[in-house]
Amino acid sequence: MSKALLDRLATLLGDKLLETTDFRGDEVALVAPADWHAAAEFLRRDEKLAMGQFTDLTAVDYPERAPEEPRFDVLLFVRNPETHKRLRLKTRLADGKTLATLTDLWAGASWAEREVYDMFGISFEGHPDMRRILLYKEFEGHPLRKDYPIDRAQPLVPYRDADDTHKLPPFGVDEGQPFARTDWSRRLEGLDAQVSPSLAVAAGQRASLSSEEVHPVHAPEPAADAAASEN
Amino acid sequence: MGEMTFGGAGEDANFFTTKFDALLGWARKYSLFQYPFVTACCGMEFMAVASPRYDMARFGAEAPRFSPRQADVLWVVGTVSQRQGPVLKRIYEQMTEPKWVIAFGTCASCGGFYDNYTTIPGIDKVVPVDIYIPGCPPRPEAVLDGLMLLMDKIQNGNKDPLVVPPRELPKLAQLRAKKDAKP
Amino acid sequence: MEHPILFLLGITLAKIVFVLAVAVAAFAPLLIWAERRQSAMIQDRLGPMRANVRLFGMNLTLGGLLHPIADAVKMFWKEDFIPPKADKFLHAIAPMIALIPAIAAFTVIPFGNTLYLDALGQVLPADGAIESTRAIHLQIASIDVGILFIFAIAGTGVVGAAIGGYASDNKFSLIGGVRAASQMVSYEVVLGLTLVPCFMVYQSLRLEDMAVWQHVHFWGILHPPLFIAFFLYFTAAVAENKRIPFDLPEGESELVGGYLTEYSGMKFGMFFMGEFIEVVVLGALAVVIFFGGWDVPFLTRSGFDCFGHYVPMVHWLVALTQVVGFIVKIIILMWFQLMIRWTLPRFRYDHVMKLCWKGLLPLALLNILFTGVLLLAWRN
Amino acid sequence: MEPLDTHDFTDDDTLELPAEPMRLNMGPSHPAMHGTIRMVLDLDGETVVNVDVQPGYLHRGFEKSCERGTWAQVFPYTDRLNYVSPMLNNVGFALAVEKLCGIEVPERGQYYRVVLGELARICDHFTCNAASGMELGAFTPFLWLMKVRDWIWDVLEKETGARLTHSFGRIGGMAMEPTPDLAMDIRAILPEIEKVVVETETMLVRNRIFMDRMQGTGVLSKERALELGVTGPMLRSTGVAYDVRKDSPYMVYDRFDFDVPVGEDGDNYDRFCVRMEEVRQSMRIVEQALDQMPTDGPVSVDDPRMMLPDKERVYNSIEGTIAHFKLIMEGFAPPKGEVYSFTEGGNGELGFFIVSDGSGTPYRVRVRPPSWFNLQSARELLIGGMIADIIPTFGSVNMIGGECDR
Repeated sequence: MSKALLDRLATLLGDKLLETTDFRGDEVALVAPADWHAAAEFLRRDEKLAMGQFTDLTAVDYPERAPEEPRFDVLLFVRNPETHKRLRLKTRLADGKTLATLTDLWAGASWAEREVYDMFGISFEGHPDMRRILLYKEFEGHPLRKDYPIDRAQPLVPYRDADDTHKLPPFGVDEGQPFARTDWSRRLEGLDAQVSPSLAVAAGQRASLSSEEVHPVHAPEPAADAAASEN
Repeated sequence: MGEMTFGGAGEDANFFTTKFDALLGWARKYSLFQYPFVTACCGMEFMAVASPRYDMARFGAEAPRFSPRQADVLWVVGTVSQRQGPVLKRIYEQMTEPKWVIAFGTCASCGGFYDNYTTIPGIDKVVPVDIYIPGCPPRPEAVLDGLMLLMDKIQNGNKDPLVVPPRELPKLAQLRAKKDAKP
Repeated sequence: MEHPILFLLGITLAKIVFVLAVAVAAFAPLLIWAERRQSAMIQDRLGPMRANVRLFGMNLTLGGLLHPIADAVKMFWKEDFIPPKADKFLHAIAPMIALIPAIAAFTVIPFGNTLYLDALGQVLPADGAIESTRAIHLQIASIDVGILFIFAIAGTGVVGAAIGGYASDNKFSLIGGVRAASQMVSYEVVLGLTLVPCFMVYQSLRLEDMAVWQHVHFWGILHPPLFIAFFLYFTAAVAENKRIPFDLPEGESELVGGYLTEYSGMKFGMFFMGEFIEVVVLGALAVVIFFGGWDVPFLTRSGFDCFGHYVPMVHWLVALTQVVGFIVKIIILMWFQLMIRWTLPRFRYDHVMKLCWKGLLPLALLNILFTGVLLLAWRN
Repeated sequence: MEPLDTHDFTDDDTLELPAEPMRLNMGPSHPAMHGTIRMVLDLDGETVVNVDVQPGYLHRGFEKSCERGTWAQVFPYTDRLNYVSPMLNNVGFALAVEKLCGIEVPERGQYYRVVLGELARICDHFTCNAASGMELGAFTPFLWLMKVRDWIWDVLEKETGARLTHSFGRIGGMAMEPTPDLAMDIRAILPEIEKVVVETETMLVRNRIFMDRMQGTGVLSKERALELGVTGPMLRSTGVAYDVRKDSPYMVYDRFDFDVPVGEDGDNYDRFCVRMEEVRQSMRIVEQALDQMPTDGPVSVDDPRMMLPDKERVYNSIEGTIAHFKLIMEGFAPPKGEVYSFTEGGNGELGFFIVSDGSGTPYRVRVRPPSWFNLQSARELLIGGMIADIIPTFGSVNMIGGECDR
């Protein structure tokens, strides 16, 4: 695919276009957060680009980049319904900063922005209805941030005390499926919290088993340990 | 097991209470109005259980009442998230006695592989459960097993929670039958 | 005809018991069973068939007939729930208001020809008056305005749904109740008007007279104006029954349970029964008005008389055949209603109203005009 | 008391009785809300004045869970995204990772994916239309279509081993070769399916009540649909012939002759009919794919970096054991980078945006759920309609909880 779209965007944006990539045919344009709305407006209104179809808006968290560099990537996926061309607009946003909303350009951005707010804690200025959408309002934290432990549940109803009724579960707390039935009360207190693997790497832990460690003869033993330490 | 019997022998002091309980159990087990609390994937298999091939209606458990007041058995079909928890609890409280709960599928039984911040690890954390049907999703045969297990439970007045046992391998069942037949 | 008062009382009681036994104790569970099995047949399923009784060593399932009985027994011992903020009195009486008028409507429905108790074993003459001191009309009460009585009493049943919806302290119930009230009020009008051509033809409001008229002439359905009237009446009757496609007050997928939402146990059962009995009542009414009531083709008071082939029958056999014929006709009509129930999707509220006021009502009025013109032309 | 004359009775507003709108909470446990959506309605009589659609009751942490395991361990989660057509999700994710790695699956594997995927699509459309019908009170067509779905599931079970959640896709191919009976089985059921489709259509499509309920309700305009990111049958019903299989053909879709059915009005009836017609088109694709499918050859790429070795090698050779062990414990590591890959799912454009940091664990898996954006449009479709219109509209939007809330 030619880079016609990116060239067109470069002429429109000039210096504001920080970087373009074309990895595996996905055309990506990087802009600063301040130019986010302006760049999106070009994508929408320019008659050559005419990205009339909203596709997606999401974010990626890179906690290891902080604090020197902005922590989040926010990405906008749009498509031209006539020429079937697609373009991805990207910006890098620091924690705590806000971004201009795109709901005035594509109405479809509304729920996507609410979801990004819910999952990453990035709020969008000018959004008409900035509420949590997938989680409940009592929820603390933003789960798709890498530093949110995956199993830190925040129950809305107190878990039932199994002693008060004759209908006991037929298996003990630790039995059943061990994958899901670890000691949830300890986990709720954060004593047995799992951390996302990428954070573990940042903290100096092994991401996974490296090939040097696999000794052909003793293969199973270190593997079990490594798997246990990873999770 | 579990049929209403008339004209049998064995009168004892509590003849009428026993008979009455038997009658009530019989009526209840063949008239299970269900409240399907369908949230997720298992709902597809739940539809299949109601479909012509498996036909849950054969057991008299066909009438879905979407008002919890009229339902006897609450089918929790699918994953229950933390956000859904209060809703489930409320529905259970709204049901009128006697009531039973079936945890349909692994997610409802113990959370399944959604072992994370948003999923309740088994609905027994919120409501008491009578029958656990394992499987992700369970096959309709397992669901029918679970339903029959519940019917037995109702007839016998058994209050303990039960798990649908895995089906025996046909080969294993044959071998066992052979061994039993020998002596 | 001079009867001792005790004899009258006994006969009336016997008739009441018969009607109750047939309509309530037998028809309603049968209908529920038929509904479940019939729907299963349409849908390639088997339907309920597991409930069994072990009776002296035999294992009886009766093709699932025991399931409705299990339902009834269970409902009696189900917790009776009253919403805390509900109007407790109204909440309690609403199901009765729904059930009792439906049963009461049976009082005026003739389920057989006159029965001569002292001539049971004889073959009666085909025509002419019979001298008998013990003649019984197979009808609980013979009222001059029989059909109006039915409309009046069936209209009361609506109040049950409306009150139930109002008293439940639930918004879904309220919407259901309001829908029920407006739907019934609208269709009551049409139901009445569709039957006006029948009065014009039969020249009577007594149901037993209508049956006799059809026995003497042809069945009502064979007369063109009444043929049209039947379809209008049947549509309105299905709507009056609150069954799919007209089950908006219940509207399971939109209003959860409509006016029934907050009812449990036997109160719910009473609404449920009331609905099924109404099906029977309106079916029976259609049979009496359009399908000759107890009339069986070619069966006269003296026996079968089919194009010259004459088979004499004793009086009790004739009476029995007529009663059975009446019941069979009701069953066929009910079965027809079941087929509709399982074939059509549900109306929307405004479409139902449109169908009533813009469709059925003008047609019913036109039919009255048509009947009048035909009758005038016939008599002149 | 003010004199009556001061009122202007020609104005309609003054004639209306003042009334507060009634607030009604529908769901999440409401028969028509599929258990996972809550709607807070403001009602004026039976008319919906305003509605707040609240998804999220089935949020299961898909994206977070994917960041925990290996790339291959994402497949079971994708099954449970759109659980009505799991195979399409499996293939969609596999294609995304393959795009990241720059590999292509052998031809036979591609045809196999197409065949199973189209069968899954038929199931998806059947389920949606059946459920729409059922919620309108037509219970019989629902059960007929469920019966047919079971036949398709039989084939899928024979191929994959599971009725519903197959987890059959692999990075670089499929888990197993097709069974020898594949073509025979499918050719046996397709004519039967056609019959039931015709039966169902005779029950519903020309039914006056059904048409009244569906036509003119839930109307979505073409421009609005594009702006809202609506895709799939819902977008096609508005008249936009956008189908990923035609516009950006992936796998071998450019070799098939099939039409993209489009509607005109964008109402519920069009959505229903578009889905019914797409079932026919899918059946055409399946037939052509079976004709063109090579009878032998590999289904998966021959690349030891991502494909598990044969069981025989695992048990008998030390290299096999190590390769197996490393693939299971450490996982296959795609190159560093981020790609967005999109396929035509059951409800529209199913996109996977994946970010790899070069390790065996996905750094981020973002799924672009078609139902999410389709459901977003529901608010506009519902306002101004009646309560009863919520049911067909919501049914034809075909919100699939697992995919929508993830």
